[in-house]
Amino acid sequence: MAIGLTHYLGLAAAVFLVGMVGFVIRRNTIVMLMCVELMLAAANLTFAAFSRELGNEAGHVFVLMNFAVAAAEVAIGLAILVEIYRRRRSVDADELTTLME
Amino acid sequence: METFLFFFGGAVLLSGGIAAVASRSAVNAACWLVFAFLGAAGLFAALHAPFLAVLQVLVYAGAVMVLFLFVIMMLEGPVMQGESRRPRLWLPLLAMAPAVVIAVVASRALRTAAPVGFDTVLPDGFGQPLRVSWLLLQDYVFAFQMIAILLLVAMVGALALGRSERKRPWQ
Amino acid sequence: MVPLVLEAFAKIVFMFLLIMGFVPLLIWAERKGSAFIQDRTGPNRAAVLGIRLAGLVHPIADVLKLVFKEDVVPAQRHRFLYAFAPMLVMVVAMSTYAVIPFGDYLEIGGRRIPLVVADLKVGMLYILAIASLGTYGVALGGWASNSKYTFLGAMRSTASMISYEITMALSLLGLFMIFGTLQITQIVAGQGELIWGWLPRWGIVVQPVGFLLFIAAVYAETNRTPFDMTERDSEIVAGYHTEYSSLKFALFFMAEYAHMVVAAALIAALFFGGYQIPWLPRSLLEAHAGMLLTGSLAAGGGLSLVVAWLYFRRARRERGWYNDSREREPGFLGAVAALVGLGLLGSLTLAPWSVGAAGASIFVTVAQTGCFIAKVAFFAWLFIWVRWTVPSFRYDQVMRLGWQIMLPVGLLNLAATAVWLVIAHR
Amino acid sequence: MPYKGLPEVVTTRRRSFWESAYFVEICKGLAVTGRHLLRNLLHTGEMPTVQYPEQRRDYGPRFRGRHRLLQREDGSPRCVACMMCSTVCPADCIEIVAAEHADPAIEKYPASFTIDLLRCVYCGLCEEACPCDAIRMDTGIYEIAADNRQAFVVDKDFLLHNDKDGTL
Repeated sequence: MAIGLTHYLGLAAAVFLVGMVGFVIRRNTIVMLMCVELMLAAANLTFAAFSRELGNEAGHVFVLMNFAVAAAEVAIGLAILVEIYRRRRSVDADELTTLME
Repeated sequence: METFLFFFGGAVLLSGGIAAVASRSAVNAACWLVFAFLGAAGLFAALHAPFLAVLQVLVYAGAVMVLFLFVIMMLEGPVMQGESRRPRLWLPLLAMAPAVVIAVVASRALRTAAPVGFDTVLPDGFGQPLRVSWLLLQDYVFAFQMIAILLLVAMVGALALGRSERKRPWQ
Repeated sequence: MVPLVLEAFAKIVFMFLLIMGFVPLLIWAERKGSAFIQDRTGPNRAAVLGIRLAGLVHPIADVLKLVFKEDVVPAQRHRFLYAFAPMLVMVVAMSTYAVIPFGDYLEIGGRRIPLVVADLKVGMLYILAIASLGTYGVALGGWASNSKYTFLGAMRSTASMISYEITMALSLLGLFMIFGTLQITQIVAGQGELIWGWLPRWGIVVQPVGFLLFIAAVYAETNRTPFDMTERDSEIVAGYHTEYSSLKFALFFMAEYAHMVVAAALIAALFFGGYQIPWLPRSLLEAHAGMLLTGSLAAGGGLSLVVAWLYFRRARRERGWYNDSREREPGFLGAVAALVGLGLLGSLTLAPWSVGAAGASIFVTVAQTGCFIAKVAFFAWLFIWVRWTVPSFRYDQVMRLGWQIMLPVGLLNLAATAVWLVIAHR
Repeated sequence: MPYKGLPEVVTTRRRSFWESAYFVEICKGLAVTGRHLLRNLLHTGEMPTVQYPEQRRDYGPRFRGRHRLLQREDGSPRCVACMMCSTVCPADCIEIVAAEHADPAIEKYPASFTIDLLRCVYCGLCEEACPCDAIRMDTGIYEIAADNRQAFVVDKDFLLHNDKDGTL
């Protein structure tokens, strides 16, 4: 069985979906951040798959950019979470609703 | 070999992702996500991107998830506990809508475009660090610089956020 | 295909045996060496039929003890991760070995076998990636035990890992720039050259600052003194493996030493020329294989006979010291040394000065692998030596050293290397 | 900050650059330990460690080991059950039951004389208190072992013939 671009795109879509569902249903903000990582991984997969299809490494460069963006996002996101936890003693998304009121 | 890597890595990535989303405790979720990212590294290897595969392990599994684990442990402590309440169950239904759309599109795409393997003949050394770095430092050097600035800003921001007002005892 | 698989299998088995053979030796060296450094005698009791081998029998006794010990587990543990963590530590410690070459190549029957398990083009990054996974076993094991001490060990381990991995990568980047490749085999091959005709182009010669940074980072990654804050007895009992006992503890314990062997092999391969024998390149070794083989056989045989004579003298001197089976030991060792010496000298009759091409290749491989093992042994010993010399850092000192000193120095070193390369290649 | 009125006694010398660079100092330390290692490797016999069960340290004649009761010429204990030792004993480990002696020249004799070796602190006060030099701690036995606590309570017969090794 030959594995082509379509398979990779389908897999990436599934992974993205898993990440999205997780982001929506989970309450723990840290886990929600992890789900964002999962979605980014799915995006990376499509980049690499297209790169393979086109025979051009530009996609790899974008994946590298994505790595850096993900790292920066995690660093900032987790720093914010730690700060929130220090003040509120909780990282539950349902309890962080001050802006709603 | 590539077929095997696709199925193996795909299974690992998908199952790891699902397990990460479904697991109750955050540490479990982090562990499953590491597992998933190792699968993603396998997929990159299957896509002739060894540089990306190694960097995936190095950056995601090695640095990002360690950071996650560190913060989870710091916040939740050594006590095992899941989320206090059950996840919001009506939301998956909402999430199903895009799922259905994606599934329909994917199935249509799978049916119309007969799945053939990649037929591009790859140049020698495709995806090796040498070629990627030429591209990165010549064609995309502006983006490269931007990324550097982004990382610098992120570092400064994280430091500013992480600074505590309390004095450390040894200071 | 089949010979390829066999080759790979043989190389993997060789590497595995090499590490697993080093582990008990290192445990012995740690105990005996620390004793000698502190003017003590060290282990000398465990004996098999009176043969003690200066305490080398003790690791066997230790293993037996650990195998038969009760496996005490904390009740409120995370069941899977608690059992999984020791395995993970061991796996990570062993898998770095795949990319470290232990010899150049072996030529048998027209087949050229590269003496490395997996010659990855991204070998250096692979090392960094595997090293970055190393923290999981420690962190998860400490967390899963659900105890304050193990938890503190786990937190310290993750913190130090995050801090020192950057330094490790930076220190290796300089090397990577100079040799222009990420492939470990090519880096090692590049270190066989000579600068100005007499100075080996070893990593430590071209990257002295990188070497210092790397060795410090590696000590931090293997949790050895002076960076042993994950398992410091005086603060957090035994750190991350406080709650482990019997074979799981043994796995952690062995993994620490396996990690040391790997780190020593990395230092040897990246900064000390790996399997390269200084001033004796492959061509020279191959050309004079017969002569060198004869010479080394004769020297080895003579040396063994001298050792045998020393042992026999000691056996006579020590008669009546113990009045039990231990008195056989010097005599036994002397007999073994004498047999080895006679065997080596006897093999001279087989005309080793006229080895064929295959024989020369094998001789070169044995010599280079032996050189590599000797370097690994020295750096593994250096770990032990440093541990019993240097007091360990406080936690905040470790963090400050990592972020405020080693990171800037690493960046400066990188910039300096880049500038130097540009100037040198103009 | 030093306290007011007190001179500052702790002065920290400024470290030179090479000292704070640490690596040179580590090498010096390695030289020190390496010297010890080499010396001990080359002269194994000069190690101060006592190989205990085979070699034994020589103790002085005043070393206080396990107790013994001295005998008269006829083999009976010299003890006259005056209770001095059990009175003076800080650990209260000596228990004597006195009985009338058949010989009118001797007032009493110990019908039973037990010492709880686990409670004894080997202070030697009983030796000094004894008016007739009946108890001594000069056996030199200090390795006392048994597998139950009761065995450590030794009686008169044991103490009169206390020349065995450590096992009780």
